[in-house]
Amino acid sequence: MHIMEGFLPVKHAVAWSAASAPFVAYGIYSIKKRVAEHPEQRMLLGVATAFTFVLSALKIPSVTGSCSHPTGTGFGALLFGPAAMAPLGAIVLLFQAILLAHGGLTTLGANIFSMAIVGPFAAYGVFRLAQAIKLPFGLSIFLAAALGDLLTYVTTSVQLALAFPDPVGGFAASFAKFASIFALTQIPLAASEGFLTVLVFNALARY
Amino acid sequence: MLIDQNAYTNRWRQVNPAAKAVFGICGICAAFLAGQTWLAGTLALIIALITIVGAGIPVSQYLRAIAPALFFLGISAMTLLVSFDGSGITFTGVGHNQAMQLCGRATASITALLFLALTTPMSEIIALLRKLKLPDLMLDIAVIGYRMLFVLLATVRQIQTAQAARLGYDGPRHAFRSLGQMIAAVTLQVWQRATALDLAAETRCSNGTLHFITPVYADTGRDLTVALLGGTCMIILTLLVP
Amino acid sequence: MNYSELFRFTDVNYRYPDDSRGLINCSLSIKRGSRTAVMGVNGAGKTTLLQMLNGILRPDSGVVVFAGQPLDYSRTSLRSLRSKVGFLFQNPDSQLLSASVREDVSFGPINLGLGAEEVNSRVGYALQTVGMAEYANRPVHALSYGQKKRVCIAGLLAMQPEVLVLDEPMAGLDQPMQAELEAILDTLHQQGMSIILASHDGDFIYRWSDHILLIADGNCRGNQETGRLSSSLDALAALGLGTPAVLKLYHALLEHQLIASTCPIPRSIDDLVTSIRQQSAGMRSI
Amino acid sequence: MNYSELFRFTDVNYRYPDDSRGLINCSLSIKRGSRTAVMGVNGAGKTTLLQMLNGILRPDSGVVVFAGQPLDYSRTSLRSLRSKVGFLFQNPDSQLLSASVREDVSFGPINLGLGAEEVNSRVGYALQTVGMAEYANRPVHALSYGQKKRVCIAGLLAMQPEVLVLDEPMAGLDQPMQAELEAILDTLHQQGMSIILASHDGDFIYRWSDHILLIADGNCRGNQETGRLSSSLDALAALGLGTPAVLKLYHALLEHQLIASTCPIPRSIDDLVTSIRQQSAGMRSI
Repeated sequence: MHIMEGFLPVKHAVAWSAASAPFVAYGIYSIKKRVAEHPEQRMLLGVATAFTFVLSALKIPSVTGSCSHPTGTGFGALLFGPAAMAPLGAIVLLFQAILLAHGGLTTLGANIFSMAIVGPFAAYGVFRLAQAIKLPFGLSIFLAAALGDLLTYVTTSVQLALAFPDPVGGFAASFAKFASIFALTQIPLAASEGFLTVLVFNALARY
Repeated sequence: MLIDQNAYTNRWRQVNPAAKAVFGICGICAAFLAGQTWLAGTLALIIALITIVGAGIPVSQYLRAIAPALFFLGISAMTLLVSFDGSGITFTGVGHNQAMQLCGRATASITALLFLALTTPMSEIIALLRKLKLPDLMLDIAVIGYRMLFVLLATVRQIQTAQAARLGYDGPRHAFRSLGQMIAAVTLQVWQRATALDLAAETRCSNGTLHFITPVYADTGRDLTVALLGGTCMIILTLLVP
Repeated sequence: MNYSELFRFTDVNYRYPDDSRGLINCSLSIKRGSRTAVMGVNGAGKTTLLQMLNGILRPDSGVVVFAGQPLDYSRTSLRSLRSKVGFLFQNPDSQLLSASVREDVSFGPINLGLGAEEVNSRVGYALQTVGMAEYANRPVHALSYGQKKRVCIAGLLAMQPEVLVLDEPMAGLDQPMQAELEAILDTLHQQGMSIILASHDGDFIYRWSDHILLIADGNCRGNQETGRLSSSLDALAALGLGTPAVLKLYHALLEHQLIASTCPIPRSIDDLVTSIRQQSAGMRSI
Repeated sequence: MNYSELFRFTDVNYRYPDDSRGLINCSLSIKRGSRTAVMGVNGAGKTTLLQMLNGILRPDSGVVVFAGQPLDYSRTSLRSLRSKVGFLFQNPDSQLLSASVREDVSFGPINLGLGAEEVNSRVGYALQTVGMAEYANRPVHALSYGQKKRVCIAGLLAMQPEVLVLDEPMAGLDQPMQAELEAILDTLHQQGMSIILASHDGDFIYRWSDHILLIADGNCRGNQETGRLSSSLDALAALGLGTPAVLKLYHALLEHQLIASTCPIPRSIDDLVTSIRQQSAGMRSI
């Protein structure tokens, strides 16, 4: 779930943009180096951006029977590395804002932070950790994709709770409120995404 | 894609994208400056009318474009209205004011974003960002990304249709399997297509960056002036009302 | 069970979500056991029509009847339709997704919920029929374009359909591959399968089909026997479709009395060559 | 500057990195100003040969000479070659880089370092030539397959090449679109452009080309004038390529003396029909 245009107060919009900027800048720096060594990577990153956009438009059945859209960020981070996902994700979020009115320009920074920074880095970190403690490959992939998805939504809940603290219970109550709406309902969907990502890697391994 | 289609066919297609961006950004600024909900609502109405009447976007398509955002806004606003205080759920006045203000701001802001999105093709937005000196590499990725998303979208639809024709989506178990296979197949295509595009660029004497010609817009001066004037009017209006 | 009418469309209308035209008030009938060719220029609505036959597209209004049963697009109705109507898409790469040929052909039977043994025997038989048995364990991406098309057909045959619907099956195939595919279609037809295909190759359609469905700008122009096509050449021209080359020649030869008016209307250049040879032989024997 | 020999291959060998065969000891010569067709079944090496002409592939051994100059595959030599030899890939979706038609066509000329005014006028002229001027402001994803192909050609023409190399240009196009593309190629050829294309459609090649390069299993079987093809039908059959339909008929008619032996060898069914009509008219006037 993207935070829509105009939803965050000015201070928050600016702050999240400032928080995302160094990651995007570092991401650009890192892909610049890649492209300098392998010029054909320019096209690859472009097609990967398109693919991330298309993935996020897919409907996947959830274990609960409802349908959801995968974030695809975990999958992307595992294929292209988490650093590259910040600039790629930024472009995808810009496309979604302008082509689908999904998300927005003033909330671009906040959405980049949750979807293109926290999600990918969490997925990648979980994967490396799981591999380090010698979990099976499939389980590592599942945990990476599912937790990457889940942490994205936890981040979104934090962002909303910070912007709109509960008049009675403050940040904590507000976080509980948003988390129960966005993150909790996301648990089965995160499991679906994790499961799907495992299937994709299985299929890829067979080629 | 509905918004994309309108971006190419609307009446203001030939207006300089810089002018449209200026007006859209002014609209977003005004949305944030509008203190009162009714004022933000009026602003939203004005911008929507300008888009529909001025750029000639059909009302039905406009509503279809804005509906998902408004639906999300509705749910979020309800969340703000509700409050937990240990003993149970209550409705608070503070939450009510906050929610109303938010609805106004977000609605006005989304109409301003839609103004730009419905009148300006993505290629021209990217070209505009290039003039604003954003990193070439980012914009090259955006150019290819925008071009290829339609190609990949068509591929995904084709594959899913073919799978469905062989009963691949008959029940969630089959659906998961088919989806996994489809994503894996398209993932492999990502590399093949990138290689093919790189080759095609090479054969056209590519020197690395994807530079293109920028279209010449008639009446750029006039359009920019009108956009600036209109945008400033919106901002002043919101500032004048206490 | 054996309806002589396979499909009937009554006033079928369809528009794509992007508002582009699909079919307009289309009514038609397709016979069981026929070789029906849907003929029209690109964008005329051939693919739209074909996709209705497999329930891929659902009419905005109007009725599609399959084997006497109107389609209601429920899950069970679609399941039953799709298990009886195999659909070959134009691009084999969007159909072949598995790593190996065998795995891909088994996709349909597995979705039908068949047991492993049955699936295996069907896969073997289907690959045999299209002459790809020895490629069962090959990776799909190592196949040529024509081989991929044959594997796609095997994937459909493994579901043991009654009808085969093929969208531009000859596109992208060179002459020898086209001949092979035509032979496969002939075999299947002889085994009693109904075959419906779309093509923009007038010469091929004229040679191969027994019924032709003309379509232009989303309008179905009726179903006629292929043998009668020679009397509606003006209609073809009006639709932007050229006259089959063999008919042009036949008429020129007839007009200038170079062949007898008793000469049967040829369906292919080879037919015409044979007729010319026979005619000469006949004259010599007199 | 005006070499009558455009390309010369001497003992060119090429194997793909995955060890599949490309070209074997291929020697050939292509004339400037010709319409040369590379003919062979799928997988014979047509695309490999064409890609050598643009420096996309580099021979493992042997020499490719362009306009009297052996290619040395340095950056400057490739750049100069590619500014003179335009290459049309089979799939337009892997050739078009920008979603904006105008932008895409401008890509080549911008890379040549031309000024904005010159680029603009070239883009306009190129789109005009392929009949796509009114589509300049449309997005590529709203175009049909045939229109995308024409935009690709415009992208090449805007670089003002001397040679156009086209890989299976007719694949996927229906009859009217094929006719349009053929007309575009005719115009370009009349303007002095050399055109080299690969196709597996014998009838089209026989009608259109003035020189034919036969290729089979990576072996180049020499370059011959299309008019002389009728004397090497056995060679065609041996390569798995059918005889052009019109030649089959012509020979049958000739054999049975239904047409005069003075009748010129026809290049298309339409040619033959015309000959028949003229012959009858001639007889009547006597």
